[in-house]
Amino acid sequence: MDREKRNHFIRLFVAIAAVYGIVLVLEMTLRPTNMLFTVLKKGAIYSLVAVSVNLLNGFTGLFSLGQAGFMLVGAYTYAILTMPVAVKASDRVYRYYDCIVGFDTGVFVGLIAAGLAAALFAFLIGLPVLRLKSDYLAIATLGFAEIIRAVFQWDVLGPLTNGANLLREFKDLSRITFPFTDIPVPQTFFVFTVCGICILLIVLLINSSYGRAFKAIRDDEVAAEAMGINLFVHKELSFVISSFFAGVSGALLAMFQYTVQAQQFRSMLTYEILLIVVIGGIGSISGSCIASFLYIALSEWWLRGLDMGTFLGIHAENIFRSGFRRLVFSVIIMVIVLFFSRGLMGDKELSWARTSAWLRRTFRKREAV
Amino acid sequence: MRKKLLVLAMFLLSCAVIFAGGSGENDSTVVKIGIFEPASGDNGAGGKQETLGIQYANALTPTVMVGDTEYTVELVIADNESSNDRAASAASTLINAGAAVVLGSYGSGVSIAGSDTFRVAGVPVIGITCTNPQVTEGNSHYFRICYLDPFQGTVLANYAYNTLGARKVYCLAKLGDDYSGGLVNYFVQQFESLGGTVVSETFPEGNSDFTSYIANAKNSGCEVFFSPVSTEAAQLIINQSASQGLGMPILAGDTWDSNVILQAAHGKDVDITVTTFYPEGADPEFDASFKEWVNADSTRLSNNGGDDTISAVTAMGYDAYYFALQAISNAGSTDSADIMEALWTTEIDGVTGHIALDQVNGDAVRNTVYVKHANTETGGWDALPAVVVD
Amino acid sequence: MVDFFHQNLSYFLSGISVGGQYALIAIGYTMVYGILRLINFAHGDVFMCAGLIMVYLSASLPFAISIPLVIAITAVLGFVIERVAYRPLRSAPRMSVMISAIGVSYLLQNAALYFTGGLAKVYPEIGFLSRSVDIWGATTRMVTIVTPFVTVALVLILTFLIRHTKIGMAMRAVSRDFETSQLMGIKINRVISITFVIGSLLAAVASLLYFTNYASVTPTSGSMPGLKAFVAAVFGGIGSIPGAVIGAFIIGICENIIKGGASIFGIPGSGWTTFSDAFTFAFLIIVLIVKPTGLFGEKSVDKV
Amino acid sequence: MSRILELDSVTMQFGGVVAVNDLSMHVDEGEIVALIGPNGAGKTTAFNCITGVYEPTNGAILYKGNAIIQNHPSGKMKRLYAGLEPDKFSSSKVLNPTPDKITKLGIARTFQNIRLFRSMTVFDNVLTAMHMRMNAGIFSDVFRISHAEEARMREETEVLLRRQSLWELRDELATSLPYGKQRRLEIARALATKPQLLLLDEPAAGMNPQETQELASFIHEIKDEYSLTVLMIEHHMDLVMRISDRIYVLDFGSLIAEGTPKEVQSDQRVIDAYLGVAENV
Repeated sequence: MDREKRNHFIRLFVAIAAVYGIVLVLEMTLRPTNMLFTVLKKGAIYSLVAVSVNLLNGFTGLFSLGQAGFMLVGAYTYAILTMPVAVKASDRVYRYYDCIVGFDTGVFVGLIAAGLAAALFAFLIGLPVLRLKSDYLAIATLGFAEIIRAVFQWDVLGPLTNGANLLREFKDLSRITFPFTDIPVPQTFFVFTVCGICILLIVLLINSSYGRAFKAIRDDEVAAEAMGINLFVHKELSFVISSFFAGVSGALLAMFQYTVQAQQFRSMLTYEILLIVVIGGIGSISGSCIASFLYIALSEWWLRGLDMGTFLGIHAENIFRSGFRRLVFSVIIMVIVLFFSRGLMGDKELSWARTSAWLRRTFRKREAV
Repeated sequence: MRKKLLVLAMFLLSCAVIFAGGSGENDSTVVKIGIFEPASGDNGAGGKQETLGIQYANALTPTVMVGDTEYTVELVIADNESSNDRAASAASTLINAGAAVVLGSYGSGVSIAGSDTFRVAGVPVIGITCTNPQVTEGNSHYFRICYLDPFQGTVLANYAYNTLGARKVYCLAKLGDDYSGGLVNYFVQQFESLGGTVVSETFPEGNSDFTSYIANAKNSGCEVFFSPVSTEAAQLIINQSASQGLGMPILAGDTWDSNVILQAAHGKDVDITVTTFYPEGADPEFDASFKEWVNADSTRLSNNGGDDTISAVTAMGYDAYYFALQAISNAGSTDSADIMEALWTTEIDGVTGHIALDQVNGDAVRNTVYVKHANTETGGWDALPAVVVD
Repeated sequence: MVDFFHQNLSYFLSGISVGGQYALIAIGYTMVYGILRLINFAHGDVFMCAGLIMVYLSASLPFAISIPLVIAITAVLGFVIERVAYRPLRSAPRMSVMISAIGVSYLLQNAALYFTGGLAKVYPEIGFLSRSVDIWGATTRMVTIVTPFVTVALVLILTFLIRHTKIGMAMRAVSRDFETSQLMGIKINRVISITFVIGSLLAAVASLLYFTNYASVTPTSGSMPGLKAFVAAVFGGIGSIPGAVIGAFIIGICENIIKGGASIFGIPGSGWTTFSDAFTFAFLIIVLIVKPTGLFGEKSVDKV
Repeated sequence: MSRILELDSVTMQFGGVVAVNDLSMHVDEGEIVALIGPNGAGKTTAFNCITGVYEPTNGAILYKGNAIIQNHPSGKMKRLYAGLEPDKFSSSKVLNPTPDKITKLGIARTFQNIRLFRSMTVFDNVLTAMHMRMNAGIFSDVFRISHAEEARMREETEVLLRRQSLWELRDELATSLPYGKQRRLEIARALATKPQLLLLDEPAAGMNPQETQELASFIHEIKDEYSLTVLMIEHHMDLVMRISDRIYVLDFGSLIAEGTPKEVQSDQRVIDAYLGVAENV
């Protein structure tokens, strides 16, 4: 039993180390403008937010549609905090940066502050909202996300949020260096590290006693309550923690895009993430990760040709014109939703045993044929 | 079983795409020019017209001499969907496709949003009609061949105050849109310094009910309605102000110089004046041959908004293409860094006038703003005297 | 008071008119939710599609043919969506169905994006409705005046149908208790299909009124009205038709009053209009917290 | 013997339906008390009032002499059922704790229609019920600082499962167990919260005579082993008569009889109202 467990951990560790190794090697060898890195970076960021949604929707059974709002809070907090004082103070025409925050922080402080700010918002929003049930909770959180967006676009807060305009020149991915040096941190590796740590924390949480309490609430609220689990406290915990990581991923998204604007965090973003979670399988962490990489790769990379006239070597400008990619993409999504309604992974996790069993089965079948 | 099929399909697709993408890239006598323009969303109409200008120029001059070698110019188009959050990924698509220099974009917001992606990759970009100062300010890779909003805003404010005689103006911008927000801002600065007052409002994304804004303008006793917004919103504003009897002139910037506006205003009781980069008729030769080219193909015609009116952005796109070619041949290389270097000193005489860049931010030195008035009977533009500022 | 009303008449007029249009959309949401407990996210996009279909049809057909045709096609669209995207998931968890609804919404928007080439389409002018009229000093379109009457008339007809016909009875039974009514021999699938058809019919009528007023159709035209109508449905107590209608009118009017805030109340600042959408949600959240079942919703007790 | 639970004029009203009407009863420490009555008599509603699932319209519930649920006779609905002695509720405070707080006091329950955690194994079902008494915050739990606490909980779960002879089934999905085992697991899960008062809602429902037999001795065993007091709702008359010390009979929400099994059996009202009805069904 114990040996099996230890082997399992060793395998897991090796697999994860291998992934990071490959990322590092790719980053050293390939051109940095390669589309692969865009996909990897954005995929990792989406993995984090998908896993945080999964914690809430999949493991605690709270149907929340507010993730975009918390990402926004995180992104803005990060951008405002890490924007160099010189930029904030610069005398630019047309209301760019007369920022009232008179200091700037490093990347890590910024990331953590982003998470904390989102968590604080979640805490306050959770107080009234988490007493609502299923659909009503979904609508109320969706509404709060929209309200957050409006508040951040509000003119009066302009000195803090730059009104509804873009924020830029904060410490984005191209500006991070190793502490005390000028050596830039490999971008993809950095994103992978931050997301990896965050996801690891979520996994630890899910497998802890609190995680079991969350699952109990998902399975049966009445029974959970009768077993002494305080519904409100645990729901609020899950909500706040999930939002913390949504905030961090929002900050990472801002770093990745170089610029950030409240407009982007519409409910469509939440839907997108929810789709990823469902495609990966509700209640499966590895499913969410795999699905977000696939999702990003498909929408940003593999299907791009559909928009640009040539796809898989076929050239047809009249069919493959702007918008076709998204049409095909949404058809793929519908097919997955309808025919694979349990997602890629169901509620199972990717594991060595399962993969090898799957491979064995596949090969045996092939041999038989 | 289903799942296996799915996994297999994904795998095949990914392989196919990766290999397809990898082949045919390294043709040594091809130089790629990226087109970073919206083909959908708010600014889709304008982006398509700008792209048409570039494509037309490319059809006329598909090659460029670099040193002694003749290179074929290949256009790579990525749709930034008029959306700031899609801009970065459209930009990386262009970079990944190997564009040596990029043209675009229509709309300042997407240009600013995509700018850093190009900066990191070291690819120079030539802004065609993005007028917000932020696009080029403080960087060395973004250039621009049009005038700027402080200039345009000042001209518009002077026009409203002096020519139209207005003392109170209603300004409407889109929330979070750098173009309209910026232009309104400069307009207000100048108008107030002239002694006028303004009522300024913004409308949120996805809004299509402008009746209340129009009522606000009427109720607050304004004399001019200034709304330099996207053509998408412009159609709605024209329509609703006609039916609500706005009763005051509408003033707008370069985005409104589009046949979309003409079509919306046709036969309606509205008074629209816009400033622009190029008036149709300024270069009859260009006009005639472009019209012929557009009419030859139904897709082009529909991309131009269904008729052969020439928008200023088309002419600007046309000039931008030649400006880029000039820079490439000046650089004597197809390398992005060399082109970036050469751009600072590139000059051409285009259909929209002489184009040379200042040495501060890489903005065009322009001193002429053309003014047009929509003729609601004929559905065309009437040129008003151009404003030249020294 | 009269003076105040007179001065700001145009805000109220557009509020009432947009409220009526929201109401017609909201009915579709509320009926579907009442029966399937599904937030049909695609409903707003069905509304948008109706607008686009009208644009394309009216290009070649006279209004006398194209208008009924639009309504019919939209009804078919609603029927097909239910058949293809929701029925196979009848026994799946509710979240899957909701995701499917989001997927359909995404699909319709992207299809519209592809076929329109991403550009706004100009909605045809329907002679009588597009005419400008003067009412008590405020100039507006005929459609603004017509909308509330059309809405009320349709709601009355619908209420009659639900009260007094066999299918209406079946609908009420199904919304009360899904499983039991199935046992009682009600053909659930037929009832659901008819619900979707009715919802889409009303959405098509709403699109005629709405787009005549605002004149242009884009792929995302449906999402905001859809969301607002949905809020109206929740506000009125989801499942209740009069609730949805009253909620829609309240939201329509409030929204326009806020947009006119600076002028109506003399409060300066451009920040107001930023909140015209957010207000709708703030309003909704307050209602949800104070009275979670909305104005006319029925309270349900969890069985333990 | 001290009072462990006392219900004082508890009334529960849903709209116009009075599910429990002015119910007063008590349970002494160490007793096994049964609550019987025909279907819809309000027994489960009474349970839900005690465990805080419902907020009683009126009345008070005392645990070990302290009021845990108490409704002051004010407000629209409550005035109606203030009973004859509104002065009895002297305190102006309204106590209405959530079910988890009641469980923490030491009252655990099972459910009529078994409510196990569907997605969890047998082992995890019981382990989850230990969460309430866990002695660690979320940080030390997530970062595994408190792994000793986790180990203790696992150990206790093992003991409990072995005792219920469910240990062999520990890795099975809870809902895949046969019916009788599920009932047993539900009791084990309730015991994991370390209760002093155990409320059993129809523990023998759906069991055959032999299983019922086993259940009777099982209840006795756990009662002694964990020094419990048991209050149960049951329909199996022979089980009720055999193990309970006292019986309360409810009909249409009102108490119609109470006493030892013998007394109740011979009570004419019970025979009329309850047994008579039961036979007809």
